[in-house]
Parts: sequence; C-alpha cells; structure tokens
Amino acid sequence: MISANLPALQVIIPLLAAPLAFLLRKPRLVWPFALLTTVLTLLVSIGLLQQVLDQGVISYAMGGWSPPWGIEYRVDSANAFVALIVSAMGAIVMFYAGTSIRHELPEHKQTLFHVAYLLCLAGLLGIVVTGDAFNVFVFLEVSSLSTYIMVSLGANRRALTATFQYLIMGTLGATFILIGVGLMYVMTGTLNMVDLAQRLPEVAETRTIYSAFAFVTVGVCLKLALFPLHGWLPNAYAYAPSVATAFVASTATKVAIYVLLRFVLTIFGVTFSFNTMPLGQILMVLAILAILIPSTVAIYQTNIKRLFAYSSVGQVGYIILGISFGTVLGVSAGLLHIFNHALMKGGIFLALGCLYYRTGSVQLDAFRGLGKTMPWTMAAIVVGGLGLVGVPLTAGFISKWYLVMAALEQGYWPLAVVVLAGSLLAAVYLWKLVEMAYFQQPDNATEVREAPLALLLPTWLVIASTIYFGINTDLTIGVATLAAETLIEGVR
Amino acid sequence: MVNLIDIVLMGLLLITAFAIVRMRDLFAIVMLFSIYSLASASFFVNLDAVDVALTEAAVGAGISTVLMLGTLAMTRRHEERRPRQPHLLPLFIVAVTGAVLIYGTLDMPHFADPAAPIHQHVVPRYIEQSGTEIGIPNIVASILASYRGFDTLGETAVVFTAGLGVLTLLGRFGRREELSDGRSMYHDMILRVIGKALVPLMLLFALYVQFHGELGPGGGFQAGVVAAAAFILYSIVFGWDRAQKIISPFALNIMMACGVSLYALVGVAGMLLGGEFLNYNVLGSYPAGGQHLGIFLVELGVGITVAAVMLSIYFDFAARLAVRKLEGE
Amino acid sequence: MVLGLYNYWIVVLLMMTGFYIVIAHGNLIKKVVGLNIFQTSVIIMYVSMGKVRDGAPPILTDGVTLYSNPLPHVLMLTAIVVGVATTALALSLVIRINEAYGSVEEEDIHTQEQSS
Amino acid sequence: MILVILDILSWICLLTGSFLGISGAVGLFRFPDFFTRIHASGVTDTMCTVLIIGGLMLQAESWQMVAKLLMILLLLTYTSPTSAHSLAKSAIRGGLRPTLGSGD
Repeated sequence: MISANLPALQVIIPLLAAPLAFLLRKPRLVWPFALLTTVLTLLVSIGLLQQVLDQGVISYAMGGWSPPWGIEYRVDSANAFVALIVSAMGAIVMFYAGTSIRHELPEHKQTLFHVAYLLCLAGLLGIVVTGDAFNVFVFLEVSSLSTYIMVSLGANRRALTATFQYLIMGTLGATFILIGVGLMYVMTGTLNMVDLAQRLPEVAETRTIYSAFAFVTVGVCLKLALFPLHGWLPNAYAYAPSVATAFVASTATKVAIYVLLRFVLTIFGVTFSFNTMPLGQILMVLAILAILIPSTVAIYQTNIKRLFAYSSVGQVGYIILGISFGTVLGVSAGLLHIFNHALMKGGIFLALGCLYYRTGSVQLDAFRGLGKTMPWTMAAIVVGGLGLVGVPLTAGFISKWYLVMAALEQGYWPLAVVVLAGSLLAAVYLWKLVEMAYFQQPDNATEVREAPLALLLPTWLVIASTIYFGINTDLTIGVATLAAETLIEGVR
Repeated sequence: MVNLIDIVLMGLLLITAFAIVRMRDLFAIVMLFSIYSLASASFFVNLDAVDVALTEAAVGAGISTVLMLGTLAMTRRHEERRPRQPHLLPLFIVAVTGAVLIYGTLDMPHFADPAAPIHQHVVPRYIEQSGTEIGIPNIVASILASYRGFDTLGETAVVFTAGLGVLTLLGRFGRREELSDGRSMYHDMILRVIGKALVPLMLLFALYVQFHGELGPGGGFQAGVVAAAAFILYSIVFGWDRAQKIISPFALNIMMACGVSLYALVGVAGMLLGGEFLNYNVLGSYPAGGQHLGIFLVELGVGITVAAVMLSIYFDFAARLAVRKLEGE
Repeated sequence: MVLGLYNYWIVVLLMMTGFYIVIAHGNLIKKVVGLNIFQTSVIIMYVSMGKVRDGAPPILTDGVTLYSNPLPHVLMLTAIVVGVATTALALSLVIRINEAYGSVEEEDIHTQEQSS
Repeated sequence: MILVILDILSWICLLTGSFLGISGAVGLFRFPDFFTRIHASGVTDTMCTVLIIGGLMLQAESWQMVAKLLMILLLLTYTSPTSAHSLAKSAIRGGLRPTLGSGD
C-alpha cells in the first residue's frame, strides 16, 4: 500500500507534519519531530526514484479522479531527480537547524521556524511532483509564503525590507504564471500538463498561446532569479537566518528552474519553444550576462553571504545556458548543475552558518585568520568555492565540462570562453576569502573556536558529497541524461 | 440589460483603480480598494460566479480592508512623497506587459461564447456527472472539495502559513495580560447594543454558509471568514481583551492546526481504506455517501482553519496596536 | 471582434493599473493595495472566461441545462484566498518595517540602509 | 392587472429610491462640513435602501425571495445608522467641530 501511494506521501508527510509540529509547541520536541519528518520524506523520494527507474512514469490520481478531471501526480525521472535533491537537502539542513536555530532565534520563534521549514519543503515537493498546471501555482504559494517567513526571521532589520521586496517580486511572478496558465487554459480547456501538451499543438499558432508562453516564462524567470529579474535574491539570502539561506539557496531556485523546464519542454514542447518562439536566443543572452555581471558584482561585496548570493545568480546563469541549447546534452548539463550547485552552495552557506555561530558576523573582516581558528569550516568554504570555480575533481567541474561539451556540440565555441571567464571571476572572489583567512593573522582580542560537531557534520557531509560526485559521476550523469531525455521527448 | 450592468460595473472599477493611482491619502486609497473589491464582487454575480462573489466580498472588502486599516493605524496615514518624476521605466514595463496581454486576447474565444474550448473539454463531465458521482447540487463545491480537492488542501495550507507568518512577525507572545485595549468602543451604548444584536446573527449566518454550501453558494472559506468577521466586530466593539476571553489565542493556535490536519487526515483515511489520497468514495458504504461525508469533513476543516487564522491575524494586529499605545504613553 | 473582446481589454487595463501601482509607487502600503488590485483583476479575467451566454450559475437546478463554467470559479476561490494570505503577510511586514525604520516610504528606507 | 399595478408600484419605489441615493451622493459632495455631509448621505441612504428593497420585493417571484430581502433590509436598517453614528462620534473625538451658523 505504501509503495502505491508514494507520490502522494512525498508531499503529504511534510504537509501534515507541519500543523502537528505546530501543536507540539516546545522547540525541543518540534525539532526531533521535524527531523524525523524530513528523513521520512527523503526515504520516500529515494523510493520514488527507484520506482521510476524500475517501472517508468508513475501517474497517481488524487482523490481517485482520473486526469484530466482530477489532479494528477505524475512522476518521471526528471522530477523524481529534483525531488530527491530537494528532500536530501531538506533532511541534511534540518539536522543542522537543530543547533543553529537554537543559537540564532529566541525560543518562541524556533517552533515557528521549523513549521515554516516543513511547509516550505512540502510546497517545493508539491511543485515538483504535480502534473497539474494550476496545482503548481498553489504549491508555489505555499513554498513562497513559508520562505518569506523564514527570511523575515533574520536578525538584521534589513531582513524585513529584503523579505518585503522578495514578497512583492515573488507575488508578481506567481501572478504572471497565473495569467499564463489562464491563457493556456482558455485555449485548451484543460489544466493537466499531459493533456495540455497534447492539446496545445492544435492551437499553438495563435497569439494567445504566444502571449501565454511569454507570461509563464517571465513569471518563472522572476522566481528563479534570472539575471535582470534577480533583484530580490541577494538581500533575501544575505539577511535570512543561516539555515534558511542554506535551504532556500539550494532548493527554491532549483525548483523554479525545474518548473521552467517542465513548462517549456514538456508542455509547450521543444519545437514550439525553441523554433516558433525565440526562447533559446533570449535565454542564451541573459545567461551570458548572468554569468558575467553578477559574478563581477560579487567580487566587490564585503558581506560574504551576499557575495555568495550574487554568485548564485551567476550559477543560475550556467544552468540556464545549458537549457538554452534545447538539446539533450545541454539540458542534462543544466540538470547536473542544478544538482551540483545545490550541494556546493548548500555546503558553503552551511559553513557560513558555522562562522556566524562562532563570530556572529559574516563580514569579510570575520574571515581574518580563520584558516587557523576554524580550519574545518574554512576548508569547507574553500572546497565548495573550488567547486564553484570548476576545479577538476569537484562536482562543479563535471557540470561545466558537460556545459562546454553541449556548447561545442552546437558549434558555439565562444561560449566556452564565457564559461571560463565566469570561472575566473569565481576564482577571484574565492581568493579574496582565502587571502583573508590564511594569510592574515587572527585578531587576538576574540577567542574563536571551531564550530560544534552538530554543525560541522552536516556541512562536511554536503561538501564531501560534492567531491564524491566529482569523482564518481555514473549516478548523477546517468540520471540527469535520462531526465533530460524524458523532458525533451515530452509526452508525444 | 446584463450588458449594461456589466459596463457600469466595469466603468466603476476603472474609475476606482485610476483614482487609487492618483490619490495620496492612504486612508482614502484603502477605502477605494474596498469599493473596488465590492464592485468586482458584484461583477462576479453578474458573471454567474456566485461563490467567488461571496468570497471576494467577505475577503477583499471585509478582511483585507480591516487589516489595511489596522496597518494604517500603526503607520502613518498619508503617502508623503511625490512619486519620483515621470516614471518612464515602470510605465514602459506596464505598457509592454499590457500590449502583450492585449495581443494575446486577440485570438481568444469571444466573451461568453458557449462554443469556446474551455466549455467543451473537462468541464462537461463536472456539469453532467457531478450530480450522480458526488450527489450535491453546487458544482463549484463538488469540484472544490472533491475533483480538485488537493488544490483546496494546498490552499488551506497557504492560509495556515499566513497565520503562522503573521504570528511570527507580530507575535502575540509575551506580556499580553497587562495589555488592555484603550481603543475599545465599549462606552458607546449604541454600538454595544447593535453589536450584541449583530454578532449572533453573523455567527448564525456563518453556520448557514458552512453547512448550506453544498446546496447553494458557500462553503468553508466563506463561512470561516464570516465567522471571523463576527468575532472581529465583537472585538472592535467590546475590546479585544474581552474577545480573547471568549476565544483565547492558544485555542486559536490549536484550531488553526487542527483544521488543516483534519483535511489532510481525511485524505489519509481514504488512503488507509484502500483508495487514493483524498478519495472519499471509500469512506462510506456507497460512493456518493462517502463523497458526502468526505466533503462535509474537509469543508469543516477549511472553515475551522480559515476562521481561526483570520481571527488570529486580527488579534495579532490588535495586540501590536495595543503594545504601541502602551509604549507611546 | 471589439464587441466580443472589450470585456477582456478593460480587464487588462485594470490589471496594468494595479501592476503600475506596485512597480511605480514608493509607499509600501500603496504597493500592497496595488498588488491586491492586480490580483483581483486577474480573478476578473478568469471569471470572465467562465461566463457562458444565457448560462445559469453552476448550481444544479431542475430544468436548467446551460450552466456557466464552474472550473474558473473554483480556481479563483483558491486565488482569492492565496491573495488575502499574501496581503496579511505583507501588511505585517510593513508594520515591522515601520517600527524598524520609522517610515513606510521606499526612499527613506533606502537612504537609511545606505547610511548604516 | 394586479401584476401591472405591482410593476408600476415597484418602479415608482425603485426610481424614488435611486433619486434619493443620488441626492445623498450630491449632498455628500456639496454640503459644507463633515457632519452635514454624513447627515445627507446617512438620512437619504436609509430611505433609499428601504425604497429600493421594497421595490425589489414587489418584483420578487417567491416568498422565499421576499423573506431574504426583508432580512437584508433589517440588517441595513441596523447597520447604516450605526455606522453614520460612529463616524460622527469618532469625528468629534478626533477634534472635528460642526460649522455652526449660516456657514459664511
């Protein structure tokens, strides 16, 4: 019975656990409960991926109403893969949250944070596994609202303005998606993704569908912080509590990218998106700008969380660059980078959380002599940073390698130069930290010790996995290629 | 005739929207927004969307306006600054977006055209079969609670999240005992008498909307909002410290969580009895009976959560106001 | 065509008014109002799509065969509730911002953030 | 025959009600100060709703409809004067004083 209901359980477990955790009230009860929930969710998503790889696409009819009348949960290798990333990061970060949140938030807010975290996890997973275009909007709002809550709990008052800006931009993005879905619905009469994909070609050559395409794409790009629409991201990441930054940075934009893929490739179809509409060209230009400009801005940041937030905007550029080719190789490079970047950036933000735990600051000054005082934390940042640069033997290298291959396959060799330039910029901002940490003497005034094991353990688990997936690439590349094929072939 | 009403209402909406752009007085803006909401609710009735109209009137013109007024009471009333010079960039973005949308409407099926694809696919089954499959007359309620019941669970979760968020931001925690609400209108006899008469009527109406939702317009959301409005009225007239004696914040928290859990647990029950998640057919001895029970329970869950969250949000706002007053003195 | 679509065009105009308020005005409360107008207008758009000429409200009644489309109504019930949830959260953020900065004007807040 | 009379009556009610409503709105704009303004709108509004709902009752098709309209009327006769009252009261409390005398 459990195996038949896995798609529903994937979302239901965290969704039901959230109000129950709220009823428990006491943080010392809530955290273990939430941790248990996230671990169960992770197990479910592992099972789900296994099931998809064994049996192919799973279709689950919510409420027993067959699609397109009811809401369908449709799991294929692409969303099983993304769901695994989300729930894995969800579980690891939740383990870390126990110590970090107790330190950063007053007691009565800890419970609220954990509940919001569970809701956010449920929302993100709901977006990923659903096969219904409107259901995406509903769960997008569940995850967005809970993200706003988590970000607003940051200690600095600027967390509030950052959240407000995030809320405005996020709501605009969601409303754009809603408009786009509405226009698609009015032409086809259906909301089910598979059904939409089958019925759209008949009406694809209409101005309404062109307009729907524009609205959905712009709305999702707002959510995934593609370069000129990234305004909300740096401050939101910089001022959120450490746990929230690590979780949101490694999952939320990734899920938004998945939504883009799902809409553009599965629903509208590759031919429509890349031949009828000039999506490939537009995304490619924006991706190049995203790789170059925010990475340059990152160099001048003194708040290191903000630095890595800008770096995230740049890394999103790589993923979008892969997608802009519209080929199997390109999309699988993008998916690969979704996975690898989730690990690297998650690990780095967790390490920054360790730093904040000990020093109460993430400014550049706090890094002075950190190589001596907090060697493990600093090493984690460096290894994660090397991944961002794309040094061989790290996961980042693999995805960039594939990206360059995909570019060369299309004959776009100048793009290889852009990727290289992006890596150089990443090396520059990483060097800033390394110089401060290893070549400067620590202030003697403050005694800084290494972070507690409860924080270091999850951090290093993530960081070590970036190395593991940089060496053993069978699993990730296999699944990413399979997922890209599924997405591009679509349902036709 | 219907067209004429349409045009008048749309004209009203346009005037209100433009007035909001031009106005600088925030209080007037909020009241205009309330009018906008009410006008659109009337428009929905004209478009046959009675359920949507009821919700929009209760939520947009009711709760949203109350919350905005509460915010104004805590901030300042006037929009002080002139917007920075001519807004070329925003104007440009808006013009482009609008143009794309207008362009998109050009190939749309005409307004109210019965032959549009939207009326030919998927929906016919709801209209033709829901009477036998679900067995309740209100098709909107059938779709909301059963065919697309999972959306509604998500939506209830959104409401719960909002309650959680306002609790996090404005928190009722701490020294609420010593706070009392100096702003209460308890000493105004007319208000007291009318309030006493109205509150029970409103609660009765909420119950009617809740349980009559299967037969006519209504359902958990609308009922929840109306019930919350009744308590808000009580709290405005008699002071929120008195209102909190009737229904304590602690009880509200529990209700908030219990409503969502009830909804999700009904779904889980369907799963345990061998169906899919939220499959109500298996809940009863025959499918339509199960549907009936399922819809009743989930609507109840929605109603409880919505009422509790709306009231809780209002209490959070009111408590904040009282704290500010205390600190101001 | 004009007669068949004017309804949608007015709705687009309403939407864009709301959108303009959100992106052009610096007062946070006004932004929230604008956001609400934007969302309400999207709701009007959806509900307009569901209207069928001479249709009845979608509540099964004996002797009536032509009903307006109930599905957009269901979707928009969800959207309204999502809208009020967002509004509540946004307004409580405004209150907190006002406490922290003493202003709800974007420019004032920006100057304070630059100077600090 | 009786239907025609009912129809005429109902239209008289509706039109008078609408006229009162408009006159209230004009008063709201043209009267000199806050109190006279809410006086204008408050007083005419009450009669206006009574007439309009009365007119609608005459048009109603079933007793159920009449009962519902009656309830709406009752509700409005409760709330409309109360809101005018509390508006005036809070204006007084807020320091607003009526303009007395001839107004110039």
